[in-house]
Amino acid sequence: TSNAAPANNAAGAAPAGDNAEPGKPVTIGFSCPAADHGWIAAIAANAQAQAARYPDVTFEAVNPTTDITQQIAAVDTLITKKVSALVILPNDGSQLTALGRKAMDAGIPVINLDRVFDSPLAYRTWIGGDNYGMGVAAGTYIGEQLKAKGVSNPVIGEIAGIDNLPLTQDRSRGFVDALSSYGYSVGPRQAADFTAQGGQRIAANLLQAAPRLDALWNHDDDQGIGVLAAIQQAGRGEFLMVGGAGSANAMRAIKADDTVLKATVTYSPSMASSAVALARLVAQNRGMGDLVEKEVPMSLTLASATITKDNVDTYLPLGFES
Amino acid sequence: MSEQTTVSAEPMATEEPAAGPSPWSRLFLGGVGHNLGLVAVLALLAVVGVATADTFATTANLLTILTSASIIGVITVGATFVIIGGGIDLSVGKLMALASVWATTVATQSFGPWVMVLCALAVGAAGGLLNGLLIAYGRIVPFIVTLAMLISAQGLAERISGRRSQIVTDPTIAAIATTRLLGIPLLVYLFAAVVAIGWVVLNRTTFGRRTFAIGGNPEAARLAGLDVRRHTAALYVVSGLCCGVAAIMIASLTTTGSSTHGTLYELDAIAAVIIGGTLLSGGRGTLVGSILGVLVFTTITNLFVLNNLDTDVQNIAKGAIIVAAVLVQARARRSTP
Amino acid sequence: MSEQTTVSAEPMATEEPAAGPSPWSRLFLGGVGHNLGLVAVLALLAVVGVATADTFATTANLLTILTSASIIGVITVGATFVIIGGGIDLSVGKLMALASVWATTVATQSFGPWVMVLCALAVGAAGGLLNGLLIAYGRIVPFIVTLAMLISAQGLAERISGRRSQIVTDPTIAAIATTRLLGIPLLVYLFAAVVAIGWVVLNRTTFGRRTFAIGGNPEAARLAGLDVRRHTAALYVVSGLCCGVAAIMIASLTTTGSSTHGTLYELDAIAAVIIGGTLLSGGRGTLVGSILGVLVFTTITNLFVLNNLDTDVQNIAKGAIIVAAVLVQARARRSTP
Amino acid sequence: MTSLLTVRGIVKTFPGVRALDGVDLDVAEGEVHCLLGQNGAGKSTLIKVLAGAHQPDAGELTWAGRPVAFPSPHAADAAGIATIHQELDLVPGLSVAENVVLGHEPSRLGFTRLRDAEALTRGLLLRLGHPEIPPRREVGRLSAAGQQVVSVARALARRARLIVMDEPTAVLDPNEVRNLFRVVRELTAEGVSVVYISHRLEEIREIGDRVTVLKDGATVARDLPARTTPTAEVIRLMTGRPVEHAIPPPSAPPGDEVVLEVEDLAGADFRGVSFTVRAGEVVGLAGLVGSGRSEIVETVYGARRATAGTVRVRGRALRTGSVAAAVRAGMGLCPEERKSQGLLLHESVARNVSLPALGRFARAGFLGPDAESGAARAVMARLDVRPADPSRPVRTLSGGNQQKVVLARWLLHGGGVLLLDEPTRGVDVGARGEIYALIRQLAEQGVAVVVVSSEIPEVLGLADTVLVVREGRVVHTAPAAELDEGKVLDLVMGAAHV
Ligand SMILES: Nc1ncnc2c1ncn2[C@@H]1O[C@H](COP(=O)(O)OP(=O)(O)OP(=O)(O)O)[C@@H](O)[C@H]1O
Ligand SMILES: Nc1ncnc2c1ncn2[C@@H]1O[C@H](COP(=O)(O)OP(=O)(O)OP(=O)(O)O)[C@@H](O)[C@H]1O
Ligand SMILES: [Mg+2]
Ligand SMILES: [Mg+2]
Repeated sequence: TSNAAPANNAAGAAPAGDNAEPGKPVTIGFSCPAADHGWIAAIAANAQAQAARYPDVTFEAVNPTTDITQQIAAVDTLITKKVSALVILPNDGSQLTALGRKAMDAGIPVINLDRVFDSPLAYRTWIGGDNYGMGVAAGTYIGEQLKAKGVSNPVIGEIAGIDNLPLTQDRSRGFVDALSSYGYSVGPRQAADFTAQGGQRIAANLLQAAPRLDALWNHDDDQGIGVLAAIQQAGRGEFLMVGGAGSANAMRAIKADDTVLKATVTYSPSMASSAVALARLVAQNRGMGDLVEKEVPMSLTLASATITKDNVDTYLPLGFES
Repeated sequence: MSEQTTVSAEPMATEEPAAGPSPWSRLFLGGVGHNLGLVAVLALLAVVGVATADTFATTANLLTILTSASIIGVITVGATFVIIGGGIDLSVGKLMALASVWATTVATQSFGPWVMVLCALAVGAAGGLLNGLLIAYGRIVPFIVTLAMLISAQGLAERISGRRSQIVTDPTIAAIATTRLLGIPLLVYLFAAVVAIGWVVLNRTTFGRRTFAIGGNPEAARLAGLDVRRHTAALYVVSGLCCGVAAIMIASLTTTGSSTHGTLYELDAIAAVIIGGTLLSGGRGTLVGSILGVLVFTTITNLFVLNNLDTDVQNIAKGAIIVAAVLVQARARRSTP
Repeated sequence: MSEQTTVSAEPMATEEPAAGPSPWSRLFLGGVGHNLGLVAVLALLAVVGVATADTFATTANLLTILTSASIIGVITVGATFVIIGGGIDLSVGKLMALASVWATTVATQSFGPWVMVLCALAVGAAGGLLNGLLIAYGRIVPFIVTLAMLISAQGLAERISGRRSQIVTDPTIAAIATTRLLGIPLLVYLFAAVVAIGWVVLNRTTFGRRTFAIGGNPEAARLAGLDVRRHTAALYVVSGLCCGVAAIMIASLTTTGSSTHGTLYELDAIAAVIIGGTLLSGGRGTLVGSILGVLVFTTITNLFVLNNLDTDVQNIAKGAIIVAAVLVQARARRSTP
Repeated sequence: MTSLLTVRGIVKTFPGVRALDGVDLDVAEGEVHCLLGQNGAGKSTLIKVLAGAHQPDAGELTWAGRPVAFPSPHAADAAGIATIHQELDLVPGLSVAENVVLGHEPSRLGFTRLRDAEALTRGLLLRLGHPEIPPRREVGRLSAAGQQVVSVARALARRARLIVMDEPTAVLDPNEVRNLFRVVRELTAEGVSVVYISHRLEEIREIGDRVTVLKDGATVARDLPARTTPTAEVIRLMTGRPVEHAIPPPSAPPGDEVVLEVEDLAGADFRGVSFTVRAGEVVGLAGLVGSGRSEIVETVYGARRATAGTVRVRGRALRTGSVAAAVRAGMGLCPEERKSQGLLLHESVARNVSLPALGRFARAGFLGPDAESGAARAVMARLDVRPADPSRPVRTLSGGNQQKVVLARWLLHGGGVLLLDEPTRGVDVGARGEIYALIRQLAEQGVAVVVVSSEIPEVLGLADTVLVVREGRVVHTAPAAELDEGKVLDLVMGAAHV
């Protein structure tokens, strides 16, 4: 399986309450995209680590891939093996919908992680982050800060991730909506590619496009390393920057408070731990302990938190390494 | 090493007949015969598969391999024509993506499956034609033209799709990937049909024969009265058409049209063609070899999945296996006359 | 057109002197002269830049363009050697990534900046050497060998880095990207130095001139007593070394070593070399052209960002601009003697 | 005479071919030793062994009294053997000077000293009578003859004790041949030995001292005196049979029907070319190398764009710049550069022969397996292409047979106009006679033939009408019967001839 050694910062919780009791043994199949990014690496590591906490769970992770046809083939093998439940983070939700449907039809509950399938028939429960909310959080933070400084007509830049992904568009939409409630709008907006190299390249050029900036939101802390490098190389510092996702690096920088990065809005890979926990409950026909309902809910949207210098210590353990 | 250097520059041979019973079977065997090395590599991979994964030799898994091979396989058929004809086509993956997006817009889907198929084919052919015209009549090197087409097709596909995966709602198209005849997925039949047509055209028609001539010595072909430019342009249309067919197949398999389809297919297709024994400089090659090349790649991936290897280990191993496969293949070539 | 028809099959000319004062200035002017088309394209892009973005013509922006060009530029220098020598190197981007990862592991960084630089150069050279040996002595086509290297290097880089970006903590390496001399970033000087060395080696040394010979007619080169194999292997080492230099540069620029660096650099580098007038079949080309090709690509990206274009529109336009640039360039070539 | 090089029992096999099968050769110091043999006899293979480019399977070499082996071209070069190979062995993208010094670049610390190289080259070119070739010119831009001169210069630059020349005069005109021979005489006077290969027997007689004859990869006669051995005897040794190598005279006068009309044609380097060819007539184009003859026929054929003028076949004007149109109208061209312009070297003979007529063997575009091999076999038999196997790859055929394959192509296509550019270049005496006979035969069947040749006797012997081309202009047109060799030579040289 991917990242055999559980990462030391793997988010998650030991089972507690009723649900801590071992239930009937279940096998949980897991599939996610191949990691070329700290966030996804953390997803795989967290899922693995969470499963290891349950004595009644056998964890079957298929090898991660970036090729959609490969992921289809891999998940197919899990369906053929008749695992008790599936946790799937698809490369592309739409493209795996048919397969999710097939698993559900075969009686295997599917926990759809993060990138959502097109049809509710294709999953039992969806758990994921709130991309729109992330944009809102970033926009709100920037709005508050600029308002407090009393800036009028601020130049607000945005460096998105891969523009081709729906999640990028959701984030941008939330950002625009939140800013507009302060009467602000987005100035220069460019997309990078979730890599440090792309972040550096786009940021270097974007800083030329905007000789003066008041704020910059960078969607992703991994590419943020490159963005910060470019900012430093250009010798700029007149603006404040907000990150995204919540990497340990970004949190350390926020804590040190020696760069333009003043906050980051989370999109935590801890969701993978929760997804495995949910898969176990669903497979064992249990509900969520603190809820009244006897079943696990249909959908869980995680809130995006804004991490600043003030609360960074609480979140540092959940930060993922780039 | 010695004196062989003089001739070693030509490591490959065409489907040129050795000597055998009927001319038809001769030619077919010729295709396989010159690829004995690749067949050996495939056999070796199969042995490794059986040894390491109990599910490898199941019918279901073999069909999975064939289905995985089908889309890149169809594209490779077109790539084989282009490369034998002395060109190169980097745009295949994104032309397929563009065709898949165009064929699955809400507007197109409202006209039903036939229009979707026609749309995909038309987009593929039009992209190929533009490639072909710029190369043959604009006299720009194929590498640049098709790279530019790759980039532009990607952009256009993003534009049309609004960067979202477009869902295939048409039940007929969606059914292509799920239908089986005699237990074999329809996609595999489609793949086989494209290969068969490609083989006949390449080996049994004047068009195919002229493709070899133009790739082998364009000046001699021109002086023999062939319309080299028109033919060159036509080769890129063939490649584009294959992308159109592949677009329908991938739309059905993934139930989406998306600008993210087909990324890096160009390198995979070219690699399969070359491993299959076609000269990158044109003039010589076999379609059978290219298809074997595709199967080698797909089988490697399948083996990795069955053995649940990490991506990083997969990649390290894949590079080594490719080099080893080509070495085996070259050795086999040299030892057969 | 005139009598040139005889030679018009060869669209490119080397840095062959027209007629001029000293051989040095002759050669250099030759390089630019034959690339007048590209210079015109750059000028055109600059005009568009000034017209559409007020910040385009600032020193800071021009330096940004040069800095962006520096890394892919260094890689393109190596690629030019390989392509003029009749080969191709698809592994450049991922060899750079591997070198950047290796040079920035905690262990390597603990030895200080010189060891990091040495490590990057050694990894690059070793990868290049392996490429070269397999191609020259294993007689496998370069496309396959370097594609396999691309895949394996990617895997190894992922393995070593654990798929995480490794932060550069060494202050000396980190300072490379932030240091300026006379207002110009050190990276630009590095780029200029590599180009200058490459130019001298290619045009003024026996090694360089033999590279042309081996790419232009390997059999003739062999008959002239050159050790074609050793030289071919050496060309890939040169390319690997350039990747090593680029690895240090990108580690400094992004403050990380990462397996995600350099994705698709191989296509960018080859495209720049070809746009710059080097024949993909080898034997003819200019380094100046390749560098102009890199600058065209970097300037296009800069223009897009300054004008805040969407990615999809960027892509559509980029493809069209590339084709247009090559057409302008070809026209200019044909009209100058 | 002391022996410089002794070759004994050399055997060399290629997959499926025994190219050398026991060759003996003795070369003395300061002599011109001629190597004769039919196409495919193994001459080039032998000299590649001497040059270290091929390793023999068996046999011994003795060099200056000591047994040697040449494991690489570098070793032969170091021993003092320089070779001018048959296929042009230059690098087109490098300058003349760089080609001349390739492998021996004057250099300091790895830096080439270009000025030294250029000075050396200038001296050598002057010695070869070609001071007009600039040392900095890119070799690819030189004419074939110019490139041949550079090859010779390169061999001279080595200061070798033995220079091997494989058909150096194939692309040279008489004037340049004379220049080359002068240099060869200077060399031998200095004690340098020369191994000389040519299919032009009169050259052997002029320059050679002794002759060794190869047949089917083996030495059949050694050390014959070059000047006194009767030509017929040499030919009998080479071919194993007596061969009529004279050009057969026409048996009937040409018809009256005008098949090809060229009117006021102009191209990049020629102007005002007009001529007509009647059915059964052979028109010859004589001229110096580079005078523009190839360009004229290629323009007539549509392979180059004409800047003015018309070409009519049987009264119908052809679309300019379209080879396809010319081929449809029944024209065929055997181009000057057989390998690069005429043949698909890796394809079978049948596929080469059928190329222009392919459509004829197809039904709705579909070809049966080996559809055309029967027809190909028939034309091959008519031309006596050996071996008579249509499935053999063309590259394994000898030069003369390759030329016949190109002819066979147009025979099969069967048009009324045939353009032949240097049809006997590099072709041995035996095959040469057969090609002459074939041209005659075609003419008698009513084909209009245009022949370009640098060998004046050939033009005079074959043609009914001769056009003399100089610097892109037709300077004289006359029936062949009214001309003789000296007169034509004067005409082609023009004022330049003193
Ligand atoms: N590299 C090779 N591979 C296979 N066969 C070869 C090779 N080189 C030469 N031969 C064959 O060896 C034989 C001798 O060829 P060679 O070129 O030595 O003849 P030649 O006497 O030089 O003829 P010509 O007068 O036409 O130049 C021919 O049958 C030829 O086809
Ligand atoms: N020394 C030279 N340098 C450059 N170009 C030359 C030279 N000699 C001839 N040419 C070119 O060759 C063309 C004429 O050659 P062409 O081949 O038509 O003549 P030819 O009489 O057939 O001679 P050949 O026997 O070489 O074919 C002209 O376009 C001329 O520019
Ligand atoms: Mg020969
Ligand atoms: Mg000529």
